[in-house]
Amino acid sequence: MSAAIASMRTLIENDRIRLALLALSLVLVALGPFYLSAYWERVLIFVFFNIALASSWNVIGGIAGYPSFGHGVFFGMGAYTCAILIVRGGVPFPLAILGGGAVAGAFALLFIPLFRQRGFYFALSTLAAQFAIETVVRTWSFTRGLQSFDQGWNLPDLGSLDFFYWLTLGLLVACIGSIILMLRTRVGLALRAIHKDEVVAASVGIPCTRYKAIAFVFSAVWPGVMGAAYAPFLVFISSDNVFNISITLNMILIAIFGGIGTIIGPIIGGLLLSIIDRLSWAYLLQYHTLIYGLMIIAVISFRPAGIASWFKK
Amino acid sequence: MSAILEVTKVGKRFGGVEAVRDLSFSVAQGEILGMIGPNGAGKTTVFNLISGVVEPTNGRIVFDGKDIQGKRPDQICTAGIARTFQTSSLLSGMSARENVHVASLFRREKGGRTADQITDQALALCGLTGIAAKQTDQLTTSEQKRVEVARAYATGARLIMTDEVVAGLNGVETDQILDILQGINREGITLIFVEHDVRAVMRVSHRLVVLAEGTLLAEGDPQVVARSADVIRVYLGSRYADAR
Amino acid sequence: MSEIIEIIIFGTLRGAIFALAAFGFSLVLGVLGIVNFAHGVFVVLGALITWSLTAQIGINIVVASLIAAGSMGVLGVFIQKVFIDRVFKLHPLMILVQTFGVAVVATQLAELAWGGGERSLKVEFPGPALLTIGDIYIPTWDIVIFVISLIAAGVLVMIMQMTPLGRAVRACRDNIDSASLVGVDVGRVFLITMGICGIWSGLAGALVITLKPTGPYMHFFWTLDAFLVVVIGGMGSISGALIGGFLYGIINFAAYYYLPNQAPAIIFATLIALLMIRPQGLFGLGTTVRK
Amino acid sequence: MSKKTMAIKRRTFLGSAMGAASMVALGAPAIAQRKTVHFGASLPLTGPYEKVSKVYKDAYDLWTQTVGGKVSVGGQDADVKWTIYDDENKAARTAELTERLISSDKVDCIVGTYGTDTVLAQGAIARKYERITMQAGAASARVDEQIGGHTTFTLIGPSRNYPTLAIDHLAKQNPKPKTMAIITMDDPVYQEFAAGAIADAERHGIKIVLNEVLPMNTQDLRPTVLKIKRAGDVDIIYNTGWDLICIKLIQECVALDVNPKAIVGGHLTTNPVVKETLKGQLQYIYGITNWLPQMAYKDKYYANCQAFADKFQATYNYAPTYHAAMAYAIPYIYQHVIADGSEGDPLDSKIMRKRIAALNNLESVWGPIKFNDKGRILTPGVPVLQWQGTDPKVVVLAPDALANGKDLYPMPAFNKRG
Repeated sequence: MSAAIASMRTLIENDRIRLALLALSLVLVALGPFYLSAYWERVLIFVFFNIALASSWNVIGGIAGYPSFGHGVFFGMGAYTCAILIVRGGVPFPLAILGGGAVAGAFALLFIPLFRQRGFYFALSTLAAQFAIETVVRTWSFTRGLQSFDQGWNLPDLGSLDFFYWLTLGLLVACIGSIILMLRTRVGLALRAIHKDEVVAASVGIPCTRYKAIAFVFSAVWPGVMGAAYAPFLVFISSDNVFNISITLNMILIAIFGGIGTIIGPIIGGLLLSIIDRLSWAYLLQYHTLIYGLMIIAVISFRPAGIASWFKK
Repeated sequence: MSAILEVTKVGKRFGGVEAVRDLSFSVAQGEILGMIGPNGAGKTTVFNLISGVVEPTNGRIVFDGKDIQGKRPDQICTAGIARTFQTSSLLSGMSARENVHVASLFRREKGGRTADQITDQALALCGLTGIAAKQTDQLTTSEQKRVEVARAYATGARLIMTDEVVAGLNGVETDQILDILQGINREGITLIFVEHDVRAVMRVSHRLVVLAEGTLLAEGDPQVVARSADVIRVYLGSRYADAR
Repeated sequence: MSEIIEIIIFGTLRGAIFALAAFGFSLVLGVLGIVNFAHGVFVVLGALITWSLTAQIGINIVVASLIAAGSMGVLGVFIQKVFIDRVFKLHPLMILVQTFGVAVVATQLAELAWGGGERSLKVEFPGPALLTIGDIYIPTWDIVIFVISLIAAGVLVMIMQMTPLGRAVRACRDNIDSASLVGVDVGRVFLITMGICGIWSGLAGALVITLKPTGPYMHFFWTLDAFLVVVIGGMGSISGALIGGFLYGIINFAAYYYLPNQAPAIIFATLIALLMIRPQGLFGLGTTVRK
Repeated sequence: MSKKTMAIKRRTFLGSAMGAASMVALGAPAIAQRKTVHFGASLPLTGPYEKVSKVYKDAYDLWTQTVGGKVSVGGQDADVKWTIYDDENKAARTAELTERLISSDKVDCIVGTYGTDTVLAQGAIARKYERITMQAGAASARVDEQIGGHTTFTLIGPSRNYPTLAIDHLAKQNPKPKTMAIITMDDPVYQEFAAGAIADAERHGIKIVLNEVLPMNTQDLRPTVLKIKRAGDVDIIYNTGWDLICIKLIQECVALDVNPKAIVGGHLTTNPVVKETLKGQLQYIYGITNWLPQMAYKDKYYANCQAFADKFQATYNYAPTYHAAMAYAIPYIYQHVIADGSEGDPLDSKIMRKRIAALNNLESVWGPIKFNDKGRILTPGVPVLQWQGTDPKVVVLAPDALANGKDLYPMPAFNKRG
């Protein structure tokens, strides 16, 4: 087993092979609608959403070291923005997607004062912010729905399953691509420095607040965009299903499960959790949530660096 | 020579404890100022105050004619003050080169050079070119200290403050790092040099400042200051001072 | 005017139980420097065990409450020893996610044992059901619970002040490094702290189930409530948590009285504001330890 | 009709596939070759709705047992097969599972899930495939507007109509109630319920002194009851919320000695947990219910509702709530419409849709089945009941046809009872 992993590791470490593998798997995935059943297509779309969300969270939570527990709020905001723009404003879908990202990014700016907190306090402040914002969205007549009692929005059918498959895959690739590009600029080094030691980072001239803000807005815009794509995909959205705290927790769990602070981590985590979720656990019936909890505990207690660390030295 | 840094009546209180009290001193352009004092004298706090890590409770700090008290550490760094840390502050998970590169990347005035060129020059200056690719946890103490100096240098600072940069080094290593510092000073960069090792201080300092209990005890020519009774009392106890 | 007085009285009565549930949270945050997402599990399981012992086996409620509280103490020690101890030096995020996992598992086990629904326990208390002060009616049972909470707080303060054990815990709270330098067994103090946390939170649960229906899924509310109390009152201090509990009780009651539908927004916005303005809490100890 | 919590909802995983051994999809369309009728559903089997989901699942199962595992499809006998997944009350998961039921499992008849969000999500998928679903869990008018009639048929009456009979009945009491306070949970179903109650009350000249809208995860009802107490004379307190809200409301009324002439506990007072918790305090409390074993409905297999209830009790060892009768009725209706093969494949969605829409008071233990053009069942008023006696028992008060007792009105003060 370990020999197999070792040989796999050497394979993966060769850059050219790595690129070829990546391109091949991307083509295979992109051709999915031609050989997948509708069910598996839908499953994969959810996997794309999950990976994109976890990757975005990873920028602020994993790379900059600020564990946001309120990140689901940007997803919800993107979904609501898209729904409101389309239903109330008749805005075309592509613009609504941009709108979702823009609104989420703008709201992220409001979170900047919270960066005075660290660790637990930052986590719980952002969690509190999520609950507070969710309550406002839920109760404000402009956002809660078209009619006075409505709690949520219905969108028109905007495309087939295949359309959403390619749309989310495209957004996912764009999301991860933009993260890789961003991390190759000095932003990446700044965030890593901030994560390791903020005092030192500041002392070598990094304006920490500005870079944390950049990272946070960046990691909020993508969930906003994904939320905006999610709304017409699900057709009916409500605060219960797009502002749910489980969305935030999923981002975190997937990132940790795969390997926090790495690019590949959320991808591995998203795929692996979905596979475990849908295949093996189908046989565990009512104990699946229990097993799920046990697995979280096990990974954190024994492999805090995540599954990705198995493939490293 | 004109003063590049002037500290005037600066105080800092932590809760009920007065770590620094009414401290005034100045540093001339181009000099190496030695700063000594027993444990708890407030040397590191002075560094933290100047570099903006903590904000003074009262007083003024003027660098290059501009008030810098209350400014953020990154603003002060950009203004031209860099420092090293007492305990190794290298960013783990990064190579030696990356640690230096962070500083050159965020340097405002690059003088027409690229960040890579600045990094390479700083590494060369500190004799680190050969080990630039090493991870920080694989470096020896001496190498770690030099990376810290190289990083401070790479920020383009006109004033570098080193905090116990020779602590824990053997004689050869100490000489090496003192040579590097003197080389940096010859480029016109002012240094504040905090050290426990009095011999090292005496060797490089142009002028000496002695702190005790958060306040200024003595100031002046190293040879003179070191013989002052007050300083000896603080360092060695009153018995030695009286005996002289 | 009497409206405000009533809100203050009922808010304070509710606050006592919030405080009781938060003492342990406050201690753990002060001593170990961690936020335990599974904290509410102590309260909920304490409540359900008390219910089982009383309603199903027929044990006297006082004894049942003590057994429940004690078993939560054991659970606290267990969680510390087996889980938290492994990771607590890592990033706070890991503790949050790990204890979240513990909460999921505990809730699932509780649902297997008690089902997903709510249980409650009615206590027949001799004497009048209501006390009257002017035109204000106060349920006698609420006052009993208020007094028990105060006694529980008092006992905890005495343990902290008078016993060597309490002194060791306080030493760790004030400065872990110096405590270990003077020979305090820090690992043991952590275990004891989690044990105390479990006992007092479990006792809170035993009281809660006599006030309102309680189900396994409610643990998360109790964790959040405890955090709010500690943010208001300041961590690490028992008296701070007590006053924090009263204030939170009043804020909570007033929010649900005046603007019920916006209450969560008001409460959480207050929390954020407090964290920004006075992170050490209104009555916190001088220092704040941040991980 | 759902209670919802803010409790962290756990991630969902595939639930149980129940029923017979797995079936290989049959390629040929000919009716004569159909050996199995495959029913598919998702339910929130784990999480806060676990209990009510169990009732649904048991009721589906009871139907299967009742028909002996076989139904007639266009005159041919076919085995009944069920696939039920756990959607944990999550819209996204429900959508995914519905896609699976339709495209992979190839079910013939889709049975609705429970809860407005999930029913809407399921409807969106079914609509895409031009399939129909029949559901018993979402009383909100939003379902009718979006997917009613063409995609979804709903067996539960609109929540708007829940309070009508109860308020008509209370308005006739002596002394006549003049004021009412309403507790509304902030969700479309309960808002519609409350709007109905307000309109009905105003029709009778009853003044609404307070309409308190509460967040779905409200933990403490004392602030609300204190507000009712301070609102002055309140003759009726009307709870539109679920069983737990009813319990807390009554506990707080006892605690603060709030004594209106009547308290209406809502549509779930007959859930066993209410009586288990409140015991004697439940005496004099009014309730409404969509279904009772006392009702005089029948179907092919059960001569009356009591017989159905007895069979359910005997099989699963607990008394059925209205959910049981409603859930049982869903496969029963499908069974009725697929029996006839005269117009082609009776399992074709178009044929099923046409036949279900055309049902004209089909007899069932859930009552006569007839849908309006939005796919919503047409129901008579929701019966009114009161808990009476020191070991409280349900007494039906309205409509007259079902009544088996008289009101105890006004309610005596809580602290003046023995």
